[in-house]
Amino acid sequence: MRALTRGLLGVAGFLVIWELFGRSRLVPAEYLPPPSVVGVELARLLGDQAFLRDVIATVLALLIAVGLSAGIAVPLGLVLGSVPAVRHATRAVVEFLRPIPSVALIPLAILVLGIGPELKITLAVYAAVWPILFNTIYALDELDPLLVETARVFGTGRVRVLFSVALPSSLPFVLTGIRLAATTCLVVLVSVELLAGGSGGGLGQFIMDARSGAGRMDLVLAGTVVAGVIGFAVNEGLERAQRRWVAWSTVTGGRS
Amino acid sequence: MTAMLSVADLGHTYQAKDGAHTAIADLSFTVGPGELVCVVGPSGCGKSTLLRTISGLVRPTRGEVTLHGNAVLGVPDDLAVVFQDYSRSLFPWLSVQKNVEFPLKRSLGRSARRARAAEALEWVGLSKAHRKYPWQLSGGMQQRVAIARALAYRPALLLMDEPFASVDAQTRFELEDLLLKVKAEHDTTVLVVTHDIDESVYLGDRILVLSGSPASVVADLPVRLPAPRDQITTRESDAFVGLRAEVARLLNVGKGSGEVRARRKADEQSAAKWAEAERAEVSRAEAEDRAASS
Amino acid sequence: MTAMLSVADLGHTYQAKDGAHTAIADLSFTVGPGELVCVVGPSGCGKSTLLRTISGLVRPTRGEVTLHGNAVLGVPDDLAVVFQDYSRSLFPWLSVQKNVEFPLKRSLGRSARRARAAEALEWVGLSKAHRKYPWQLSGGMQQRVAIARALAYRPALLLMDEPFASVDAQTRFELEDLLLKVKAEHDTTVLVVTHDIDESVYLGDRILVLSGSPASVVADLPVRLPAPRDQITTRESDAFVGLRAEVARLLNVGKGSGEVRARRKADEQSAAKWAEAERAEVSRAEAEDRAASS
Amino acid sequence: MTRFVQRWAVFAGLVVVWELLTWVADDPFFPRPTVIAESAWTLWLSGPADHLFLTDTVFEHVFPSLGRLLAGWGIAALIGISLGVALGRSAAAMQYAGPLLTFLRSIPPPALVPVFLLVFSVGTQMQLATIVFGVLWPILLNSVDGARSVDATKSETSAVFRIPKAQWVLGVVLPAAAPKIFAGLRVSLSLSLVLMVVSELVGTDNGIGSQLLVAQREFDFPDMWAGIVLLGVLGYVLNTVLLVFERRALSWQPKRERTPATVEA
Amino acid sequence: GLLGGSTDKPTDGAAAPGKVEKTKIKLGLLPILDVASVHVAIKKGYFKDEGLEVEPVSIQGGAAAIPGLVNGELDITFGNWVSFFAAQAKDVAKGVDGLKLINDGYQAKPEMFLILTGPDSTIKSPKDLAGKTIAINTFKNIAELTAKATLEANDVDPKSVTFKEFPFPDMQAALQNKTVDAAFMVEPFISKAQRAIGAITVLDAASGPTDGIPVAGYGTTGKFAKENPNTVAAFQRALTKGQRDAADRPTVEPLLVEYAKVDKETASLVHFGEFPTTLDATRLQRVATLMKTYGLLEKDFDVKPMLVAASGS
Ligand SMILES: Nc1ncnc2c1ncn2[C@@H]1O[C@H](COP(=O)(O)OP(=O)(O)OP(=O)(O)O)[C@@H](O)[C@H]1O
Ligand SMILES: Nc1ncnc2c1ncn2[C@@H]1O[C@H](COP(=O)(O)OP(=O)(O)OP(=O)(O)O)[C@@H](O)[C@H]1O
Ligand SMILES: [Mg+2]
Ligand SMILES: [Mg+2]
Repeated sequence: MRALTRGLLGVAGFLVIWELFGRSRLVPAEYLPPPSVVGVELARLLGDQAFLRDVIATVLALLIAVGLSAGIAVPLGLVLGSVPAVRHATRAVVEFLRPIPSVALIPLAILVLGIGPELKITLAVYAAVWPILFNTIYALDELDPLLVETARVFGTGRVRVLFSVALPSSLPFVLTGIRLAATTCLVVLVSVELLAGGSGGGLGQFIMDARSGAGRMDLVLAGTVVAGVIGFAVNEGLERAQRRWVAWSTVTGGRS
Repeated sequence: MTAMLSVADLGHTYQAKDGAHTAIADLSFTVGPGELVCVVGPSGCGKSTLLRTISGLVRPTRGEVTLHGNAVLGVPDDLAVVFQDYSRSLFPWLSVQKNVEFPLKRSLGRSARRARAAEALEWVGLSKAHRKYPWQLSGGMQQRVAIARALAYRPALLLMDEPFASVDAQTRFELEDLLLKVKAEHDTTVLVVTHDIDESVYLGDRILVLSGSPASVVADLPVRLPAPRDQITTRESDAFVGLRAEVARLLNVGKGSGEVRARRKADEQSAAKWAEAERAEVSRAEAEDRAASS
Repeated sequence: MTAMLSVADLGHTYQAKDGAHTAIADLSFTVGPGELVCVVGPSGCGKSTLLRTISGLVRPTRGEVTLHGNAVLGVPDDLAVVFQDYSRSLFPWLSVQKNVEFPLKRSLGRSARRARAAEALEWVGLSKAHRKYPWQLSGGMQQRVAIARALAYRPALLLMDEPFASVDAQTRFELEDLLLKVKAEHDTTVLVVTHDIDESVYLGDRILVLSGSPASVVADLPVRLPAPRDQITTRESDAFVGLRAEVARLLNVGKGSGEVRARRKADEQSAAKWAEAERAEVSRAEAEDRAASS
Repeated sequence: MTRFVQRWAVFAGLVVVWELLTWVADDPFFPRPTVIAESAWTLWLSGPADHLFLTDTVFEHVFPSLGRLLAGWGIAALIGISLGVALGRSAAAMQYAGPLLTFLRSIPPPALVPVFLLVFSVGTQMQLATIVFGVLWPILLNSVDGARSVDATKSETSAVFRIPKAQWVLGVVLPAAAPKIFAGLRVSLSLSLVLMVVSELVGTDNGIGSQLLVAQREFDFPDMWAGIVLLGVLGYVLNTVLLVFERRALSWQPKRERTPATVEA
Repeated sequence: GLLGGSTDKPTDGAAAPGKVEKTKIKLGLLPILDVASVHVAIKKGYFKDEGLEVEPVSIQGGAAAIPGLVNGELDITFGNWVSFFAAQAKDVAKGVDGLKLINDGYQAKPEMFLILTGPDSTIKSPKDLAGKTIAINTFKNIAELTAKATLEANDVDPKSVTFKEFPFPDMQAALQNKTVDAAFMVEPFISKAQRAIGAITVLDAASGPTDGIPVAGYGTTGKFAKENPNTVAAFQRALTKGQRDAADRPTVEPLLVEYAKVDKETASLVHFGEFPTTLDATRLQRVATLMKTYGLLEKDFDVKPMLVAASGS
């Protein structure tokens, strides 16, 4: 509870600074409307069916994308993290692929995937896989060998060691990777909606329309705030899971 | 008696960036089925390394370990280990009970597993802590969880690395008797590394005395004490006292012979030189400081 | 003798999701400057918790610890601890020497630090391992590094939690004598938690016997043995043997009295009930299995 | 050595497969690797000898982009690690700042471009801001996680010996968190290449990203693919350099290779 | 085609009015003024009258639209001529029988492509633009072409000018904080910038050599045109009606507020371009020529084969 009030205080502080900044004559209110203006616009939007449909489209795509990224990256990370040969063999390819920006892939992706939601979900997954993958691999590197040895000595097979020792022990850090990936997914989804259009609606499309039509910054920021809130909600959910599933790590780590 | 476990010409050298370190020089011994062998030897001589090679976690650089007549290449079946670093060998995300159940998953159903775990935890006096997590336990309790886990597994070969180091004297006695009882009941072969000479005599059917680093066998003493041992009467017996003195003497004498002693000598000399050099460096630095400040 | 350390009405209860656990019931004692007090008590009774409260790592839920007459709120100055979980208390990214030097950075220059570390490592017989990393050492060697670190720090108050648990008998003797020597030279006040009754008698100026969980003081025995102690003659003396028996008796007797015993009884009953229920559950499940398969 | 062969054999194999596939498909969107290599050659490596055979394009577009990339990543690393360690060690600070950071993290940079434009007037500054804002998060979050997960016994040891704040942070928290921080740095490094391209969507007339996007719009697919390959090469090289540092920084780790599958080896 | 039910009818331009082959059309659109006519035609039911159901799909410029066309994700798309020609010249759509142009969409008029500066700028005439930085929306596109052509016509060497890419919505801010010296804008941003910061026109980029230059239109693939001649014809007819009606301000203004999210005031101020009702090869060829001049096309390019002449109107 106290954590929540503190968090709200933090956000409130940010809003106050934004409000002051927006109200000061430093920047024209047109480009940076203060939260009071954006808030009114936002409240209006929340009653707007079309806007809500956009939001729902984005949230659904987000959930799918996060699920897919984790589903792909965690097992892959377990394999790459535990079989050095595979890791070395794929390193060149992986390091080559990672820096390729989604933006550059858009036309090719459209060609292959079409303009539907598959496009943005694929691009989001492409971007979000990396933090999970790397966090999984690094967590495995930090795995206490004695835990593995203990399991091996009691006749535990490789696969089970992977899933009942390596995975739980790296779970805290993997979950951090998933939290990172969740917001990465959101950012890419909205950006692709924003840059590629199509993609079956979504928050990004709303922002693009608001921007490219006539530069309605109040609408843009309202949409952005909603993106932030979605990100916060997803992150909070994952943090809850983290607190429940891996309570042990915070105690063994943070006891002081 | 055919050998259950046999260690032949075993040697192990750890490779490190700054030169290799030979932990085990040359070890050969055998252990019969149902035997309890205690291993004693100075700190850092290579006892834990020996257990690691027997359990197949480390491939020895020389020689061979055979179990039931088969060379140990991977981790053999039917083996349990209580590690010296017990606290790190417990899974922090599992409760005490789940930790004990962990190795049983492969072979037993849910309820059988729970019963075994409950039984083993009762043996080591931790029934009431079964729901706690390892970090909520004291050091000695953690060690007992590790012991319970190994016992619940009912291995054919049980390796224990200083298993009672962190428990109080009274509990230690109880655990020693527990080990003897379990061993007798299930005909388990046991190898116990211990620093407590009394314990080695009390527990062992045989005592293996190792030399200082790198380890080699100094003596392999049979313990001829009557079978149902008792903490009070056995420890008071003359045979016990005599053996205890013998082991203590061997451990001191065993601190080096021949080649090994020569090598240790060299090591010590170089170490002494390092300490000497450090000291010289310090005086120099201090002299400089003094010169600078005056 | 004025008290250097005084513990008054100390109590500590750990909070957990599934109920609280009282580790220390009510402890009061004082330690004079330069005194060496040994603390013995059954496993899990709260000794480590006691050391944590004295070192200011844990704020006790009840009572007070005062050091030099000041209440301990944070971690006091001039204090060193050898943790029971020594292997975790070493920094894996520092070499042995750097580990020993680490706490000296605040107060000493580079060369003085190096000299101190070299000296302390020589004391514990690890001169030649000074360049190694903790994971390259055996358990006993790691423990000796932790001891060396604490000694090199030259604290006014030294707290040691089963500091010699992982070293062999011979090394243990040497380290005991080392501790006595260092204590005498630097007039250090020392609190040693140990499970070895002989050790407590040999080392201590006083022995504090604690009851089983939750801890309370069962006895506070002065050790009246001649000052320069000797591993052989002291241990053979009648006074030594008598005291040892006394401590052993107290530890057994101390396993509960009055209220505490009643509470333990209740605990044990509920634990027994759990084990019983588990067993019943198992028979039920097995019966079902049989029914299903037939 | 074998690792080297392993790695490049797989890579070369994939390139060959790609060549064959594109040759069969004969799709203008997917030119053959040989064609791409040719484009790359004319774009970047056909310059005069006194410029090390680098073309003007390299000096006009590649180097400025690289500069911004490294600067952005460096700034993000600095902010991410220091802020992350601070937040990781202070539960209260994390409670205050956590939701706000999550909120900021979820904001898509393209939506903020107008705001950045206002706050950071000049082009490079704005691009830097975009890169920093985008790549900060993996470093920050992983640093928080790393700092938080310092083993309790180690923090107690430091507390007991009254290790001064600076030594505690530099000598205990950072080394303990280092593996996690490096995971973040590695993710971020590649991400900064991505954001370099994104940042060149607006307000530039030079840069790899802007070139790539122009090629894309002009349907000059070999050039566009050459750009993608260049990003891949840069990513690989930068990553390799970072790995060298990482190996050095984490050399204390016992046998980095000892993972579940290799216990017996 | 497998799914198109290949009728193999001769498609020599004017297909006889008949049943449309495909009733549901996915149409790529941008949320800009240029496509007002489509929205008019939808609103007034012109597509419905022809038996067509148009599903607008938001796209982002030609680079995204043409792959969409190629893989059949879009049936018809709006796009600027430069993109269509460049794509055709690079033979990007060779797998689907090239690109076909079916309707003209938008054509420049004076006051529509303006290079603006801030009110306090030292740039007073086109000549002052020499050596300055100008914001344009996309490199190598109609904006750059017309800007270069008109600069040259005003004796300014286009090579001396630095172009920087900014999306239209961001140009006003870039002008105001002097990130750029001038900005190439279109409506409604021109009106907005004039109203909000008092931006001043320096040069009309749709004048002189570029007077009335065609901007954008509607295209499809050769394959689609061949397989669905009636559909294309129907589309052409319906859109032509929309184009015609789009010239009428009162019809268009409320639509702008709706689909382009322009506020009412701005909507009432914007200058519209021309909405041509015929597709004319000579006119479009001007764009191709400009592209050749400024190096966007390597060879001469004939636009005529790309056109699918309208029928029945
Ligand atoms: N991973 C390693 N790398 C390098 N050297 C090692 C490693 N593990 C152990 N050693 C060295 O091998 C020697 C034997 O170690 P081992 O742990 O087997 O000793 P031990 O007999 O178990 O000692 P203790 O009784 O103190 O636990 C020691 O000198 C130690 O420094
Ligand atoms: N963090 C914790 N949370 C909950 N309970 C704890 C925690 N730490 C210790 N305990 C409980 O407190 C009691 C005392 O623990 P402590 O570690 O002080 O025992 P000890 O006397 O040091 O035992 P040992 O000799 O086995 O090390 C134990 O019953 C233990 O379960
Ligand atoms: Mg050992
Ligand atoms: Mg303890």
